[in-house]
Amino acid sequence: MRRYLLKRLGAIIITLWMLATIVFMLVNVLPGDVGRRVLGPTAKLEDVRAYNAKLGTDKPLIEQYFRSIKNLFTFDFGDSFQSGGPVMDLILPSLGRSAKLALLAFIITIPISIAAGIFAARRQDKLADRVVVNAGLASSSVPEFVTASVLLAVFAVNWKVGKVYANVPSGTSLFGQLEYLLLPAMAMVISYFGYIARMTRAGVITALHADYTRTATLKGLDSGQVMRKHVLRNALAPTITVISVQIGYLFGGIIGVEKVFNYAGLGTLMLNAVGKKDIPVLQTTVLIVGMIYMVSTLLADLLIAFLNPRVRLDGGS
Amino acid sequence: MSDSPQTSGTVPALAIEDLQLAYTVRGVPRGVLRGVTFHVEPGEAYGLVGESGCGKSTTAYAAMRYMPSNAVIQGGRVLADGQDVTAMSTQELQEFRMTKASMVYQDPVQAMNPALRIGVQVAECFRILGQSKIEAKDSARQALRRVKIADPERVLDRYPHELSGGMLQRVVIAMALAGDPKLLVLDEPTTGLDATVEAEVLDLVRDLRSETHAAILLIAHNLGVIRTMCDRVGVMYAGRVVEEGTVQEVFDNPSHPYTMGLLNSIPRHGVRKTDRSLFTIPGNLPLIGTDLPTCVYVDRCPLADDICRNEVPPIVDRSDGHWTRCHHADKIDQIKPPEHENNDFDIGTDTIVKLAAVSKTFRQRGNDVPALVSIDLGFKEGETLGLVGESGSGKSTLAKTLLGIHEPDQGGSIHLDGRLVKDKATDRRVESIRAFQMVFQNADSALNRMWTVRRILHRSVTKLAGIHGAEADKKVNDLAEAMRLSQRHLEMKPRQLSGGLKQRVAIARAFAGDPRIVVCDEPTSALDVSVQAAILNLLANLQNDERTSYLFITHDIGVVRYLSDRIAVMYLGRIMELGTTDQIFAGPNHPYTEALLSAVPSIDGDARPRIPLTGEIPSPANPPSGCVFHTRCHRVIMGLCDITDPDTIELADGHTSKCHLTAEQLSVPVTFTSATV
Amino acid sequence: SACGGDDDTSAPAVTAGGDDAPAATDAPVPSGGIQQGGTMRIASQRPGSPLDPVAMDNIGSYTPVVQSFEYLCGKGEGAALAPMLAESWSPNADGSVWTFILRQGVKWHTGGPFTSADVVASLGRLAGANLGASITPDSVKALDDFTVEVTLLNADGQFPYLLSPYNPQASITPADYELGTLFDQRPDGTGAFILESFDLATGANYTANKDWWGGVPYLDRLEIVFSDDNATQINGLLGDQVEAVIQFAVSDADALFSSDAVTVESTRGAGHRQIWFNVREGMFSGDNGHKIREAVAIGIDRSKLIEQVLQGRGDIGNDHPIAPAYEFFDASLPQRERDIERAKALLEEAGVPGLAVTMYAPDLQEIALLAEVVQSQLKDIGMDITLGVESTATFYDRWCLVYDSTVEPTGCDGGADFGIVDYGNRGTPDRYLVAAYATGEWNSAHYNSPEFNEAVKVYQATVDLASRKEAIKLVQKIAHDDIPYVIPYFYHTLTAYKNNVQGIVTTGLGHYYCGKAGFTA
Amino acid sequence: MSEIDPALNSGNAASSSAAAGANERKLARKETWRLIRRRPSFIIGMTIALIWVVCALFGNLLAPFDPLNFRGDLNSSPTWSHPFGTDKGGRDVLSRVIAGARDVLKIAPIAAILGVIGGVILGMFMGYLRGWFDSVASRIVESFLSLPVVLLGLLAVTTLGNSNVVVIGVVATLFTPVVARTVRSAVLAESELDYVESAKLRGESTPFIMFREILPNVSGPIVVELTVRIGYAVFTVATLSFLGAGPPPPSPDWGSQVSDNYNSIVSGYWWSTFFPAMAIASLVIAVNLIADAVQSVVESS
Ligand SMILES: Nc1ncnc2c1ncn2[C@@H]1O[C@H](COP(=O)(O)OP(=O)(O)OP(=O)(O)O)[C@@H](O)[C@H]1O
Ligand SMILES: Nc1ncnc2c1ncn2[C@@H]1O[C@H](COP(=O)(O)OP(=O)(O)OP(=O)(O)O)[C@@H](O)[C@H]1O
Ligand SMILES: [Mg+2]
Ligand SMILES: [Mg+2]
Repeated sequence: MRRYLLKRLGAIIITLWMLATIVFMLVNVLPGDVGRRVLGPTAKLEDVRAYNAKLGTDKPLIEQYFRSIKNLFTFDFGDSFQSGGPVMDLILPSLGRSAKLALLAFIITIPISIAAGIFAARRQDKLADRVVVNAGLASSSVPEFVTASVLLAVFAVNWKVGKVYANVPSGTSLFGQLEYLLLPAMAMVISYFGYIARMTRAGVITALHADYTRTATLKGLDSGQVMRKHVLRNALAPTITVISVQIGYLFGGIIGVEKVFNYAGLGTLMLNAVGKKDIPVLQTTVLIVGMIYMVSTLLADLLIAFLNPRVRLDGGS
Repeated sequence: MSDSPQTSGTVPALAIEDLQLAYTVRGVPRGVLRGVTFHVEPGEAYGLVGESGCGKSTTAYAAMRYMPSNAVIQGGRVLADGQDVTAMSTQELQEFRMTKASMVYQDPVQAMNPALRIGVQVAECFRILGQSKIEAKDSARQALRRVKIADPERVLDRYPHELSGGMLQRVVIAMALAGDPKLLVLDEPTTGLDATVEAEVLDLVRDLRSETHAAILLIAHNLGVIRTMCDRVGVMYAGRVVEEGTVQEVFDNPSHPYTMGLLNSIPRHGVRKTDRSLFTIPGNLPLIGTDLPTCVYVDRCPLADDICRNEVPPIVDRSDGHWTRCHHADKIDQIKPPEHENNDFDIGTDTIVKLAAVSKTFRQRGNDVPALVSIDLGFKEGETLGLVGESGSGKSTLAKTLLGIHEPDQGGSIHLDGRLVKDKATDRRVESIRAFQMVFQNADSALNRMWTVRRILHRSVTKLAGIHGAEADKKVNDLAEAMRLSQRHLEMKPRQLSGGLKQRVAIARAFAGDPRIVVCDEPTSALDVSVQAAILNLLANLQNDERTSYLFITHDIGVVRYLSDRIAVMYLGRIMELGTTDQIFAGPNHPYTEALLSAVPSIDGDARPRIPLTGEIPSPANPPSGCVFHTRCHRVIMGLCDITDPDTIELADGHTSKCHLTAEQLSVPVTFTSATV
Repeated sequence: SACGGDDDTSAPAVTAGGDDAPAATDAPVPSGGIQQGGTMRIASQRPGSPLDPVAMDNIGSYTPVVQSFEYLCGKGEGAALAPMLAESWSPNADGSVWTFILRQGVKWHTGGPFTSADVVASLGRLAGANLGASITPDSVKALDDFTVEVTLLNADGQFPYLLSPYNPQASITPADYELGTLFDQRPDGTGAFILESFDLATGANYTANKDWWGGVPYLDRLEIVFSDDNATQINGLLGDQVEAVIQFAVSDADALFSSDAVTVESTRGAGHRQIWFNVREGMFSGDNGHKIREAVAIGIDRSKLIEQVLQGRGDIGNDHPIAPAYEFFDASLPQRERDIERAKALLEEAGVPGLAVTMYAPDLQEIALLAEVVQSQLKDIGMDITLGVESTATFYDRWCLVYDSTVEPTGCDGGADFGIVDYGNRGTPDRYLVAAYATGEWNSAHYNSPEFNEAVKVYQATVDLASRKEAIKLVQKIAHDDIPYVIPYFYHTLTAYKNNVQGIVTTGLGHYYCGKAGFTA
Repeated sequence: MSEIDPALNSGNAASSSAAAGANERKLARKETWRLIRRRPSFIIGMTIALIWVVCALFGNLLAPFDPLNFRGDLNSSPTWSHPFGTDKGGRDVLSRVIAGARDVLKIAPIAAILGVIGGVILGMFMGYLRGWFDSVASRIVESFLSLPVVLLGLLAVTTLGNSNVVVIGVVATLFTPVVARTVRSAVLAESELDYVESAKLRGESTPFIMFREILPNVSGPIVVELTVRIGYAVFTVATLSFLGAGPPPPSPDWGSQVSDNYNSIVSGYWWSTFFPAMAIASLVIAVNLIADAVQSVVESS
């Protein structure tokens, strides 16, 4: 187990390094040098030079590259071009907000979609199953910004249920926060319901057809016990994987929802950083989202290993 | 349609009466069971045999009323202890499964929930009987002890993947016995297990049977298993029992052409390839849903005539309780085995392929796994060397090393016609590549699913025979003919072919060039006995014609005896014994061979003392000191065997053994106490 | 974005003052109905650069800063200036020396008194930056604690505009405020609101400055809520999460026009879109080029454009940058009308019937829509226009063509022969005339007419309305006749607030003052 | 299909012609097709998709009005002459939705196909060669997967400009690692099979084994991946346009229509957003329905 963990962590570090390299390459093909980009097209040459010298962006690319990798591993992410302050001061609160929203969305999505998936699997090929499968398909086919806009227009603006801006004013009670976060969370729920429900369904169907389920039934267990004790534990592995992958996306992929609800999460931050060419912010957020993705897939794998000891043996030690 | 059931005074543990069952496929119900009738008396062991797909499992699951959702019972009854299983409520059914009837399945690894500890799964059987957690845990411990698991505490704490197949099957049996069932249904409980493990599981079932007096319905492919385990046997064909009687009667005096075919396809009574070809049954089992109004076997029966085609065969009583359903039960002796096409198995004198000190060490997670240890072997032209040994003993590794799929460790060498060949197949010269070919166990995986048979053969011909164009086309046709594949088959993709045909294609491919040695790694273990016989005949005939050498790997002692000229016995990557087939079967043997041979259940009904192999096979990564077999040896001499690795000694001319014991010492029979695991 | 070119660092933002009346801002006059108390939330664009009062360059950044930092001169009625930190100012005879009398009793948020030292230091900082062309650090002298004298490098009759909100970087900061200090690091101003917290992600919160020289503000608190586009700002207003949205594009405002809960104010202004032609070289230059330019100018249907692109909220343009909203606008110049036949004929004459050409434009506010409508209208005269609508970043990058730090910037010439670019609202047209329409750094048309430059000089030298009116006539006419660019319209800027909001003062540049704002019952 | 046993029945049924065999092969392919075609999800999906394909091909003939031209009232609600209403530029929404199909169908399938080709090649090498190549490539693939697709897209479009070619290139590049991962695991499983070993024993070259032996056998997952990817491509392009990084105007592509108009929903002008949004959804759903059908048939055969 420890070996496995170490191996995975090593892989994560290497992946992060690659990620940093990719991002470095991407931002360095942006036209114009950094100082020029930040100070604008009419800034004086000497100012641009001074700015570049201050940031070190006048050095050869390879040197900048090594410096940026070094900074990454020393947690020195630099200052934002937009705020002038440390990048982390911008990212951490946004990260927190994104996490809060993602958490709420997950708290709603996971039970609903897993329940729907199980429900459908137990009625495989019956009407109820088709309804769930196709509703899932439809819900994950509508881009989340569309769902978000509709929810916003119908609920927040027309019926004054929920808020137009999802940013929660400080000091709002936990329950009061719901009013702000529920609509964007619902947009995410609708988008992810389909994936998770369909995955769960597939996993449950596979497990229902497995030999051990037969054994359990022939022991004399009733179908509820079979489902709870034998099927679910094995069926949830693919679901967990899907969820873990979605976590990464929830932090950065739901830019559309954040944009519609003017929510100051990581998505908005990134969108802004792209627009304003705020490279330090961009680089760091990308790395953080990548890290979240990797850590959540690692956690998912560990959870799967916990649920299914066979994986534990295959994967490590 | 109805058979006349045997009537008796007591209520049978299981009585299946004219059961007709169909599976709905694409909306159409297709008949699988066409009126199955038999019964199992309390305490009796009843065997059910028949080709794959004839409906054995369907019958077994029907007895438990566990059927796929597309199954439809179209008629008949299933009575368990007098109660109609098909009419039970959900509640009653649960109760029935808990306490009255249990089942043991093929593939115990799949049958256990991989995510739960053994303890949880066993205890669960007792929990549903109403026991408290602590009671159930205790009962679970006892249940494991009952199935002769020596260290239940440890096993209860394990997950299924941490236990061997044999151990798991014991656990499944323990779970099956939890409710003290009156009926135990075993569906191929030992298929896929090693012969030695199989023997232990069967011993266990036999012991438990006398202890619990449960009735047993045993389904098995292996007729030897049925013979040694059952009182009565029913032979099933196309969803019908066609012959029934005591095992002696049926196995020694088969009265149905089908039974006859099945039994005679198996190399029995020590028959060798030099004696005669094997029986086969032509054609295939009819597809499910086929309309079979008269005799179900008529299309494949060598005795079939107009009456068979027009009239339902009557039940013909042969002796007390032994009946058959055949118009021509009395003409059964007319069925004769086929003759060899050419009968001189001529073995050359020169060693064509030689392995010298070949070792193979895998690296796995940082550990060295020596899978082969210093193997020396030679093959003569036209000779078959049989290779046997428990699972994991290194047979396939030896084969693949020979073929250049695995690279042997430094120091070993492989020679072809006295010339050293390169280690890796991809480095070998064309002639060497062509000289070494292989027939795999699983033809499904060995043939490219997306290629037609013609393309497969054509490609092999161009690469292995080095010919092109029209010449190659002709060679493909010739090959096909030699393998008895039709032109039609040539245009098919593998999945359109039956298992036997696929294996023929694989053999054809191996023979596309002019191979000097063909490795056959369990080429028939996935096939029905009759198809196996056809393949063995084909291999024998090819060898006869082409004077090819074989390295023949198998678990089936009967098959290896039939086909091999010499036999090597492997254990933990070492050759423990090597000799001619006669030498190996006559003994005296290496203790390992002794144990291995004693484990084989005989169809012929001769009882041999079983020599149990105690404990599990050690991991090759960490082999025992001294003689690697000493941990499981019944003749172990502590202080010697556990310290010194024995040399290979010659027991007789060309008969070697890697053991401290001499031939004389080995011929003394051993007595041993019944061992537990 | 709310103010055309002001919202992007690379946009051709021109921020200078003039002495002439800009569009009238119909700021609601504080009335007796305003109640004490309350929190006002205003949706604003997110700052695009650090809140360095001296270096900030976009509306998103001005907005939070000006709530605390004030100018010497404030915004008065219309385009006039009003006293702010300076109570009065006066030039010497030729306008080369200005004396400012400062307001007494003003306190910094941290409690210290505001004096001439602060002004001297602030202007000194600006001499190295934004006001470099007008003053040096030595130009500013404190005559006493509350009198400052500024000696200009060149005489300028309109200098106070450069020390007013029309030049947002010119705010007065404490004497020891180091160059480069960010507002959110040291929010120590004199204004009506004291910064409480600032978060680039969400917004800025202020409490009222009870010691404000203008009196105790009505509001207790002010919250600026950041968002990235007009759509979310407007949604916020409709969804009751903000009380006001200041200056937004009409293209996003549909929802507001139909809402009863909201008052929308439409302000005429000088902000416009310029369809430029490269008149120096290429197909649009020379006599032939003039024909093509004229064909385009009479090929478009301006009223329809205003209808479709602005929903009627704009003044018709006549191909010169003088908006009808300016007091001195000369209406006597005949309005160019659509004439398809003649346009076709002109193209024919120029030898390019069915001319195919690419028109570049940034994807900003209504500009993409404008480009599409122009494209479809010019189809009627046989022109086949391919659109090169690009993200603002791409567009301005290409437009300004200064990518590296090895060359001195040469200005933004459009990088293309034909395109549309945005100009934000200005209090006076001077900067348009100088920077963009003559030889300045935003001259994408490469228009360089000695005649025109002379006319502009004459206009700039004027001191009274009548002479200015007279001077502008020629400016308008030359531009109109030469057609280096087509100006289809001057758009109105919109401000919307809840019906119970009063007293927000908007500057026409996108920022606003809330010192006298509040809620009615 | 029955086994002809040599021992007793020496191949009398063996002499059917090769033509019959070819026929059989065709039949097998037809059978797969038939199975796919029979699925209701395929029929529905295909119908919807075909409608959009027709719109893409003949949009200019079908559209009642010029999708780019301005006429009539702004924001008029659906009427008989404008069944989908008009947008804030007074353009006919129906015509724009019809015309928008072309942009999507020009970009999404090409991007998906390119991505799948790239993914297949990469995945093939990773799965077959394994070793250091696989380790390095896996890390790169993993780092791409850990990035939000949309963000990478935005970044690339900002960098390279938003032409159709760039959008196609970006989406294809983003799909390559995803597809590569699927193909890799299919190839890994496939190269465990004995036919690969048997090809080696025949002395086949590595490229031959990869592309002639293995590739056809992983075509199932590849076809599934392709259909699924087309759906994602539609989705991704729409999202990129919504965020301002889609195909450039005046293309009436659905994503930018939604993006341009979504804020009018609050004014009650739902139609100018609703219909393009539904167009996106319907096409994604259609492609997914097709993918579902293909997948279940491919996986069950
Ligand atoms: N759910 C099902 N739907 C359709 N056909 C089925 C189903 N289950 C089994 N069959 C078919 O019914 C026939 C009988 O199957 P069954 O499993 O009873 O055979 P068996 O005698 O146990 O064979 P084996 O020795 O291979 O286990 C086979 O042809 C099988 O393919
Ligand atoms: N690629 C490999 N890497 C590591 N260990 C291996 C590898 N292949 C085989 N082994 C190990 O080598 C030993 C011999 O395996 P091999 O497959 O040769 O046994 P076998 O006799 O063919 O068994 P079976 O009868 O089950 O086919 C086993 O312990 C196996 O785990
Ligand atoms: Mg079976
Ligand atoms: Mg093997």
